[in-house]
Amino acid sequence: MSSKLRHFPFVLGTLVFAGFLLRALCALPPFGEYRGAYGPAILSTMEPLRHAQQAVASITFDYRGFDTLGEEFILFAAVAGGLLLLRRQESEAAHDPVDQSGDRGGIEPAPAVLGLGVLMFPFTLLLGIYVVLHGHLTPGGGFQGGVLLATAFYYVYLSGEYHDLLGMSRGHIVSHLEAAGAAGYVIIGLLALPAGLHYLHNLLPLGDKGNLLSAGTLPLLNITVGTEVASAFLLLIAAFLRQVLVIRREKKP
Amino acid sequence: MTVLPYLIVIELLLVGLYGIATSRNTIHLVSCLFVAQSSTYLLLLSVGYLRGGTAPITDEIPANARMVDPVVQALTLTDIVVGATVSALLLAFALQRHKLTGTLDPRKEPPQRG
Amino acid sequence: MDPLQVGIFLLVGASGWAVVTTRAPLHQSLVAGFFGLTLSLLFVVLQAPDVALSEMVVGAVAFPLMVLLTVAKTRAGDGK
Amino acid sequence: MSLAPFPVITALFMAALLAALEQLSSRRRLLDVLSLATAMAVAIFDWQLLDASLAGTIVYWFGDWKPMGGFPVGIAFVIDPASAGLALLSALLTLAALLFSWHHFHAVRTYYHTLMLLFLASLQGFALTGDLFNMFVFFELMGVAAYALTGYKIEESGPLEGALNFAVMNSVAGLMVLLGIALLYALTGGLNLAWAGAALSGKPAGTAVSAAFILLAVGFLTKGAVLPFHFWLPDAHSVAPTPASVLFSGIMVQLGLYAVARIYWVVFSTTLDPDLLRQMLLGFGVATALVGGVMACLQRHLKRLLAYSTVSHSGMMLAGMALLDRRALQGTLLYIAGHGLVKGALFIGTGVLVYHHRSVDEKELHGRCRHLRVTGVLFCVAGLALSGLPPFGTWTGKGIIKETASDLGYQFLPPLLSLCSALTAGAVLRAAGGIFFGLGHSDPFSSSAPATGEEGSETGHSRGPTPRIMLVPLGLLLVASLGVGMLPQVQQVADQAAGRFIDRAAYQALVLQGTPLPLPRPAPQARPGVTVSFVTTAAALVVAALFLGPGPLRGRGRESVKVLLRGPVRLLRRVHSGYIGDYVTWFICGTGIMMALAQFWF
Repeated sequence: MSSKLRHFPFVLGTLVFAGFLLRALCALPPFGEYRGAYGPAILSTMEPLRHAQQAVASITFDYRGFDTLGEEFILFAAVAGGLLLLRRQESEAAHDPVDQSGDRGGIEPAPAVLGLGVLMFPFTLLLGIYVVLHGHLTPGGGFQGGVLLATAFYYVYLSGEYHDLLGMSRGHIVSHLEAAGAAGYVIIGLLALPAGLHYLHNLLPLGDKGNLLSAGTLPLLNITVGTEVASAFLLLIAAFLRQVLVIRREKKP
Repeated sequence: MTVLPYLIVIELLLVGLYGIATSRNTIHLVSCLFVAQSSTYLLLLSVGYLRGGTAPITDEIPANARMVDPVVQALTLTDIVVGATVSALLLAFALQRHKLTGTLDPRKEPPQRG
Repeated sequence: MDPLQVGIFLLVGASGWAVVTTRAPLHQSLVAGFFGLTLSLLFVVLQAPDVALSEMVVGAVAFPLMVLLTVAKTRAGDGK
Repeated sequence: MSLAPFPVITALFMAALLAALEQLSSRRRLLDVLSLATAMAVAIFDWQLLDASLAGTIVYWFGDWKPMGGFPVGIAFVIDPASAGLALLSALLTLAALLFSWHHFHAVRTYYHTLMLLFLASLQGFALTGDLFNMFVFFELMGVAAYALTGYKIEESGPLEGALNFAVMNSVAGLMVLLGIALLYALTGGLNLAWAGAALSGKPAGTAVSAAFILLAVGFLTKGAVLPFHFWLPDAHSVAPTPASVLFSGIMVQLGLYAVARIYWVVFSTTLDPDLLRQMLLGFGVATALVGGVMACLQRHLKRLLAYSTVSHSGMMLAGMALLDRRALQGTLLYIAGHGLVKGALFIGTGVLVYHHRSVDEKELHGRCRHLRVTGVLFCVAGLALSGLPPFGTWTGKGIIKETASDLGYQFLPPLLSLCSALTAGAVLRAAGGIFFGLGHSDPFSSSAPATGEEGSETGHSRGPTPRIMLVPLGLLLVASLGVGMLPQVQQVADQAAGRFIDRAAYQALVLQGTPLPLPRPAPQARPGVTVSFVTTAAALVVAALFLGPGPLRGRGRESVKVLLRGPVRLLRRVHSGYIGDYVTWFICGTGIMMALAQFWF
């Protein structure tokens, strides 16, 4: 289709679609007036039944924990797929990229950037760990904390030490951690089965509401997800990074 | 005024789809998909919003406080992860295709048609 | 709806538009980062701190970072 | 201890385990054995579940979150014979695909096996779940694994392009599903299918309800490759590695249709007007079947030909489902099983060609595969089975659909279905005749574009005879398809599945209250007639002969026929432009049309 011809059906289809979608959305309860049964059912049961205070975490890891298992494996599949796709093509040089100073646009990291990186690394690392561990108490959790953890390692890159970073992410430790995080979730779910309970039943001692060790398996699941997510993002972004480094090295005469 | 959230949802969705339909660059296309995807986050959260409600965390909050719906928030969380992972894969496709053909334009010589 | 919500909704709509109309991928990744930020702001206003935090780490950091890296790679390739 | 969660979690756990085997030096065979064992275990679990579900539908609440006062707060697997049967089919096809890849498949590190197992897990979860959002999660897992498998061969631009189109279209479809979920959640306050159905029942169909259904349907019909949403399928299926194509065409597409059927019957069947919905879906189904059939005849890239035939057959299944009738649904379920097994066999047959000649181009391979006798014969048998030759599973399935359609007063449907079957099977037989027996020569309408002939990297060296282990799954799939057609037990199971499928009240009572209602009484079973099926098969042979032998497409008549057909053929080809922007445009148009129809009618 020529590009003008392409616009006409698109605009027409869009107008029809948008009109009816808007009509449908206006038939919903108005914004701010929601009265569904699901939310209240959870808000009223999570404290007595699970000693939990964070409804979103309770839903993600307890009431609808099976969804999160699937979600974790979506990320796992994306990492397997991403690494598969970003493997080196046969035409590309078979050996690893070598760190060459001045490679990155010809600029050495400014001292300020280096300082910032060094400073931010432990800070972000701690923040990530905190967010993972307190996922069942405060906003955040395994997923958000996991990405923060991965980000922490990218401050290492910012401060110029990306050789270390690549070396680390290529090693087996990270991919093992990733697999362990994913498998861990499956295994924690299995714990309930010998007791004659259903899969993913939250059977650990519930503890006191508001404590770090409370809400049964929630903190444990948060940790497994945090591990998986942190290593997944580390692997994914390192795969992209490696692509950039390979080509830059090739450009050098 | 209460229609505004829904209007924005539709706007993001259609603008994103328009971007995909007319994109001449795969990386641009992925960002457009990201915009279209965010319309679903917005719709889910708007659907579950309660006027004057607080975040669904019962720590230090009067017992009879109104809270917004936590379920849609959990769904949105999942959705965000899904969106990010798909974007990563799409970028990987774009990158490798660029290596082979030297172009990011999806309209340039699609190898299969008809 | 209070004016703050209205304002942020409009901001999100406008920045979403801006992401699509910015055709240069490098600039677009920055605009997309900004869009992610406004989204997470909106989620805070909608009382969804969990979602806001994820949108912040994904939409404003991880996603633009991946786009930036892809742009860097494909640009470097153009020189061939 | 209930087996319900095991099909999914076994596959997920093994996927994680395989990924961790990375640094083992001699891991290839270990990976093969472990993944085969996993697929086998999953198949056994599914078999047990199917067996158990025949006595009564199984409801399994994850985390023991049983409904509180009738409101489902957790996620449930609802396992009835239909869902267990589809899960079993997907496990069997995975088993066949993994068996095929045993020999010389070029596996990169551990990724191929990991992704196949994740794909298997997603198919299982998608079929078994009774929760709308959980369905979406498995939909996306299926997607992510499938995109990566499609783009497996990064050394060629075709797979990358196909995977990109696949991923973008399916992500847009996912968007629509999620918008539909949000609408339905706003309307009913729940995500469980049974709950949503109970909350909607008795209410008048408003714009919001019909929009929710259309959004969900559009999303899943994209997976099901129905007409304006089907463009991604040929691009993706024709470039994916053979084992992945087996799963894509054999079960993934059909699960999209299954989702639409499930959501309609459990959630919307009391609210939407069935007559109008029937007409709409029938229209889309027939159009898909026709376009797919014609496009299949125009291909010379064998995998792409098979992909278009999948489009066509998906349209036929949609038409069968759209009759909204118990017996037609029984036929559709049988047809899904019969077709999936045959299509899997055909893809494995092309995989053997890739193994020997690194090409799937009909023109290039013409007459070069005479030495592959076993493969040739099996391939032809599969081609005949595709047309619905008795006693294959395709025959019972399609026969039942046709007879029901006539009974319901849709006289036009049986001849149309026969025509499309003849077209697709004719195209396959034409290709087989040329490739394996050297009949005729290049066909008059072959395109020059899609056949790149670069199929090198899938397998290693390829001297000597075809390895047995490649032919075993090919033969087994055909035997299984024969079994689907011949065993009366299969027909009874399909009848029970269909009866359970459309019984909304029983489903709701069981899921929400835990009270089992009496099972539907088995309907009287009769074998569909064989005459029509033989006629269809003969027609397929005629189509193949038209292309291969002397006739109107050859000799003097040829030019005039060509001139006559050139216009429509060129139009069809240009519509399938391979450009993602066009696909999205068609997607929006199709959604707009469906929305408009739904809002004016329902």
